[in-house]
Amino acid sequence: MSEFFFNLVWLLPLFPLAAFAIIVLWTNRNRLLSTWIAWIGIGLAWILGWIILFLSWANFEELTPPVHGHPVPLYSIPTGSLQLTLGFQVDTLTALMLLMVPFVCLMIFIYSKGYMNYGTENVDPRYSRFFAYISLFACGMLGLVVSDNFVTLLVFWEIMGLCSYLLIGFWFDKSYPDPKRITPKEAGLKAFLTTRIGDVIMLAGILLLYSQTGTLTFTQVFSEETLHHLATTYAFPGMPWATLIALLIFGGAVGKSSQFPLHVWLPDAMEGPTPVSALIHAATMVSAGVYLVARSFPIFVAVPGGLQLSVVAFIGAFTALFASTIAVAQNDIKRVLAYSTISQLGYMIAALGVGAYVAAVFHLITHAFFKALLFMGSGSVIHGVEHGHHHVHHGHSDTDHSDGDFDPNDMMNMGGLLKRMPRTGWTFIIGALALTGIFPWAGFWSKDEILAEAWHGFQHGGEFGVTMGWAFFVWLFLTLAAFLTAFYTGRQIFLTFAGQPRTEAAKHAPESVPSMTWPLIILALFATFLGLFGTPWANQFFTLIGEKAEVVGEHLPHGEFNLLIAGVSTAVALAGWFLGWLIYGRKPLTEPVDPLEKPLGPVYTLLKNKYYFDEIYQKFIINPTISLGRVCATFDRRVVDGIVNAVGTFGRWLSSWLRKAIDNPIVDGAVNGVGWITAQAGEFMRATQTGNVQNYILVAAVTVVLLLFLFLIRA
Amino acid sequence: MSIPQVTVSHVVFVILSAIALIGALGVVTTRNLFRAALFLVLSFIGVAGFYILLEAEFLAMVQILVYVGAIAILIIFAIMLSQRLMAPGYKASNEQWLWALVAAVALFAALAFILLNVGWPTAEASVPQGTVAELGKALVDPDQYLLVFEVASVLLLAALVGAVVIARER
Amino acid sequence: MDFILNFWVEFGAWVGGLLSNWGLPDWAVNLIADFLGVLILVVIGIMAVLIFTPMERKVIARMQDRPGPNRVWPYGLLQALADAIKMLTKEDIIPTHADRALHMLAPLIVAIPALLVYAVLPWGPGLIGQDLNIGVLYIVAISTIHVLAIVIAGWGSNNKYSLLGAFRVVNQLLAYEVPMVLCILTVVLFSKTMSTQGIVEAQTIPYFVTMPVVGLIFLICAMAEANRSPVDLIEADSEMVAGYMVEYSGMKFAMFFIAEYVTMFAAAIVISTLFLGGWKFFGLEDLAPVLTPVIVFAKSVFVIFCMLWFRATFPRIRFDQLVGFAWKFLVPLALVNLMLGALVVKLTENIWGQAGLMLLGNVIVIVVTFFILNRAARRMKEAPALKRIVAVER
Amino acid sequence: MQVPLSWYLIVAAALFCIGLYGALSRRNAIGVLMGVELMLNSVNINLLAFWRHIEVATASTPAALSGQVFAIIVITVAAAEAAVGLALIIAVYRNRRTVAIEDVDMMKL
Repeated sequence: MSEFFFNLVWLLPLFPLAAFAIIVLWTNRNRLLSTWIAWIGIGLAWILGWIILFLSWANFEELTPPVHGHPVPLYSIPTGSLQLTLGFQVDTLTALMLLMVPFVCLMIFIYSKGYMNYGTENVDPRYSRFFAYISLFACGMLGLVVSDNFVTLLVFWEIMGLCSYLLIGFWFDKSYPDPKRITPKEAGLKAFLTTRIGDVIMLAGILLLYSQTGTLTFTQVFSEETLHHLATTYAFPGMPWATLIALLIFGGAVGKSSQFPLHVWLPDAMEGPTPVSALIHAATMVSAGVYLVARSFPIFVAVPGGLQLSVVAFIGAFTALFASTIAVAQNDIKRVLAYSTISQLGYMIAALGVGAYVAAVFHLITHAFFKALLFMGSGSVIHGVEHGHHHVHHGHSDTDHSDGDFDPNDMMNMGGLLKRMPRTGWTFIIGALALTGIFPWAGFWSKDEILAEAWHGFQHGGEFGVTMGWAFFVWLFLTLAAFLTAFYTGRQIFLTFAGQPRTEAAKHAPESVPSMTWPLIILALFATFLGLFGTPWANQFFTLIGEKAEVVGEHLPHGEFNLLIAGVSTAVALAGWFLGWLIYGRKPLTEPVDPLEKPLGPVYTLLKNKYYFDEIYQKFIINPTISLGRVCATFDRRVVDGIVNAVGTFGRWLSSWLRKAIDNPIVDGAVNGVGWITAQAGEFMRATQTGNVQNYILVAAVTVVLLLFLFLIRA
Repeated sequence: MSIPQVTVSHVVFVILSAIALIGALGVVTTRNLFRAALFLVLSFIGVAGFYILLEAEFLAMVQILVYVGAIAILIIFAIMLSQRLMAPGYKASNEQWLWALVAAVALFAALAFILLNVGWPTAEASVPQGTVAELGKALVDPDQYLLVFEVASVLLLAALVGAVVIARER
Repeated sequence: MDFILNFWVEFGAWVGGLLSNWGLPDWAVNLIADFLGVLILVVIGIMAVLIFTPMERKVIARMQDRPGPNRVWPYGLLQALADAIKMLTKEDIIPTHADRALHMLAPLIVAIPALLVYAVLPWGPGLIGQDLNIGVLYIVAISTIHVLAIVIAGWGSNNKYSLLGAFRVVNQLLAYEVPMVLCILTVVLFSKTMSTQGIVEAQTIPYFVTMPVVGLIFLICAMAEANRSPVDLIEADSEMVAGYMVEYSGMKFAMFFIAEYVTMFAAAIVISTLFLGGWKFFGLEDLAPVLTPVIVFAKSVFVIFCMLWFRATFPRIRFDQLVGFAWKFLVPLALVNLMLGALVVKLTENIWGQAGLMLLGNVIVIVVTFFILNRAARRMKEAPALKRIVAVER
Repeated sequence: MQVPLSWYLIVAAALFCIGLYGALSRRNAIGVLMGVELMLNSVNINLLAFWRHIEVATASTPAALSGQVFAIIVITVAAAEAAVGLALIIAVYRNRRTVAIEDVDMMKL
């Protein structure tokens, strides 16, 4: 039974892929049909995925990663003396991802129908293509989670990168009045290139891994002896292979999960359609980095107390805090969420850094649900405001998304939307509660578990030799981040939904269509109750991936409930909410200007400009690169071309001399002579051209006979 | 070479070869093309007899079916279509027939010389039973002759289409 | 008892024993035995004429509501003898400008294949001229020589009707051989052997029951091969005064005449062997092996009766339609059945399962065929008459 | 007692030479075709003779059938060749009212 379904796991990425192919090749014209095909594709994947989830839940003992799992090998490529076997596998980590990925995808697919204005007069002109792209993306994500080796993982990883590029730049023809604002085209390019940096580093890591272990299949790589070998052989003094490879692979995660310093692409990725932001840049793709680290966790902990864990922990914690500070000063509703996504990912990374493997995955799942909810809610809000805008200004007739200087994403243009769009509003608020970790919403449990782990590490040294200092530092940063998270979330809520509408558009914003609101409601349910599966007392997640997991000999830690930490984090969160209310909620602001601007002053501008990271990169990385390229170009034009041309001229001169001296008299003479002889011979021979086939055959036969006789005489 | 002691098969062989060769000679010598075709049939039947003597009954039947039943009939058909050419005083063979004769005889001499001077093995091994079934299996067995079989089918199809296209009235 | 049970085998053994008791050497015994066998078979073939000419004339006459031959004693049963005498006494003409040799040769050749076929027709278990492992193929191969003979006849007697007849032979008989072979292939698919005995033994259910379409196609083709009316366009008296037989008279004509009936009888036996279960008849063959030849004979008489029935019922078809019928209708149908058979054989090994599936498939085929034919007919009705003819000829 | 292989080969050779002569000396295209058919037949005899006397005797597999299969292929090719050849002849006859080969010499300049 379970065997049967496990062996079908390769179907998971195949369903959306088929949908993609069908839509692109045939049904591109028919919008409704394309929609349904995409839905069916992901729906089948969802059903199969959850069947696999429950089956593997039923017998998780023999399916716990890293070294267990049900392999479904496909084929193997001979590489020199080794066989590079590729295939899929089912283990509980995969199963957990399958709890999240296909379901959220399905929700977002359904949502997209409304968001892309299906059936209205301003339906998106590239509607079908959008569904094709997201189907391909779903294929990538599912393939990533079910692949059993680094190669297929990388392949699907890159497929997702491609889809992200295509989807961010989906409205590639869009342009804004102010030149400084980034257009979707540029955003897509930026995202692609930035993640590419991480991918290259990761590829290097994978190649090193292959060269060291001779295999890339998870179960083999994470086996005792391989890890031991990696931990005890040294790349160069003081740096075991394990550490080096772990760091390189982490580079990939940094790129994909947009951790500091490669975080710059994610906020700009918000230029894409909101379902994409929800799907790729909140729920699934960005969490792929975390999944990667979780998946290759054994390598990270192969060397106890190694450099790599500290790096992971530091980057995670720092990103969490850093991003949340930026989020405070953003006015674009989606950018706020983007930065909060970055910081939440920071949470997960930091959790992995302190060895809280289970907590990280737990938070990954819950976060996927409520962040997708939040993004789709914001999308619904934007949608409503846009419609209101059209309604006010030029009726419903306008179809292009770039109209003048009015920005439907700007929270300053909103306000009082809770009355206008209640379903969206309430679900958004639920998501916000989950995000800020208010009891008993999902976020509370996962975030609290992370904090508890960190604290636990601070008190009696973390597992895998995470030093107390690091652990405390991590805990501190994360707690601060929690505070800020609550603050900017509250700010967002109050700015968007509370008070009075600040613009005509907001006044006339309609509630979105059911196909958009129903997914919100369903996700809200999950955001509320999912956490109950991970309560410290009955932690299904720990049962699934923690209990039986033996990472280099030792069991994974199980952070027990810590009332103090829970209290602290809850208090901090409530404080954040309160502050948000104090500033934005108490007296609803009337003119679109942030009250924080005056008191904070330069700090505010610093935050508003994201610490000038883009500018810094522009100045210190991109411009130098370009100028270096210019220098190379000049060198090329001057020196290299000069040499080439010199050679060329010499060759021309030589050849002309040769022609005069040798070619004309001798060679041509010979050629002509041959031609003349041939002509004469032809004149002579044509007598034999009787055109009568039988003569020819006769000649052939006679020849054969003669040759035969010759042969006989010889022998 | 030593003449082996005579058995029925030897007698049959001699008779068959007589039939085949007489038929062949008739084919190339008769002026009347229609009769030549009939001689051809005779020769074919003789060859089929050889096949039976060689314990390849299936091929013998195919020989009769294809050559006698199809090819010979086709030839006769063609002869009937172009019958005017057998007006009296029509020369059957062209100017080079003498050369052709010389070449053919010389070739035969050479071949016969070679064949008689090679020590051929004489097989006493008996053909396994159920060769026909084996043959049928082998022809559609991917490991054996499936490809050949398919190629032959494609060839036949192409020939069919080609023949129709060429011979069709325009 | 044993003697009764496998009577014919015992009988053969007894004859052999008798001969060898006379002190003949083995080879002589075999020779005589074989000779006797051949003789019996040939005589059976020839006797067919004596039996079936009166039968044909009587049956046709009854169907056309007239008495038919009733003078020659009794009920005109000996009509055949009278005919024979009449023919023997006729003058034997060889037209001038005819190719004498060929003209003489044709009647000799024409009878040979018809008689050769009898060598592989089973009359009962172990009761067969020669149980070739390629019996069916042998039948097909031999019957092609028939065509040759007729062509010779048509060409040899220098006459334009004869020549037309010869043309038609090539056209028609070659056309009808294709679906015939396809049908045989279908049968062989199920019986897994080409030996006639094997096919009979493989038929627990007569194949005509399991695959009626194939049986009918084969029947039609057999009638065309034996050029029986309505598909006797080779010698359509009304169009070309007996075609290739125009110039023949007397004994030579008699040869053709005999050959036709021998062929018909052979065809009937072949049909009863391939499709009606040969010498099997609901276990009767096990009770009384003596009767197996009778069973075969009865079945073939039935088949011949059906042929006569056809003849009395249907009018002659126009020639182009006849050939078109073979190429455009019978061949595709037979092909479909062949595919069907292959599918069924692959699907199940169980005989009854195969039978059921094949029957089902045949029913489906019949239904679909009728549907298609209806549409074609409607289209033709709508098309103007001239176009119709063109369409048929194309 | 088998008929020795060489007998078959010699008869085949004779058949081949006769066919060759026919193909070379006939004026009528159909006659040429018949000669070719004769040659093909002789080839088949060789194939089967070798199959019977050598392949069957010295075969590793229980059923050694290359000879027969090859012969079948030759027969197939012969049939195809006859069909196309006769079609050509008929086409030529229709266009030029002749089937004499030496009249069909458009190749000659």
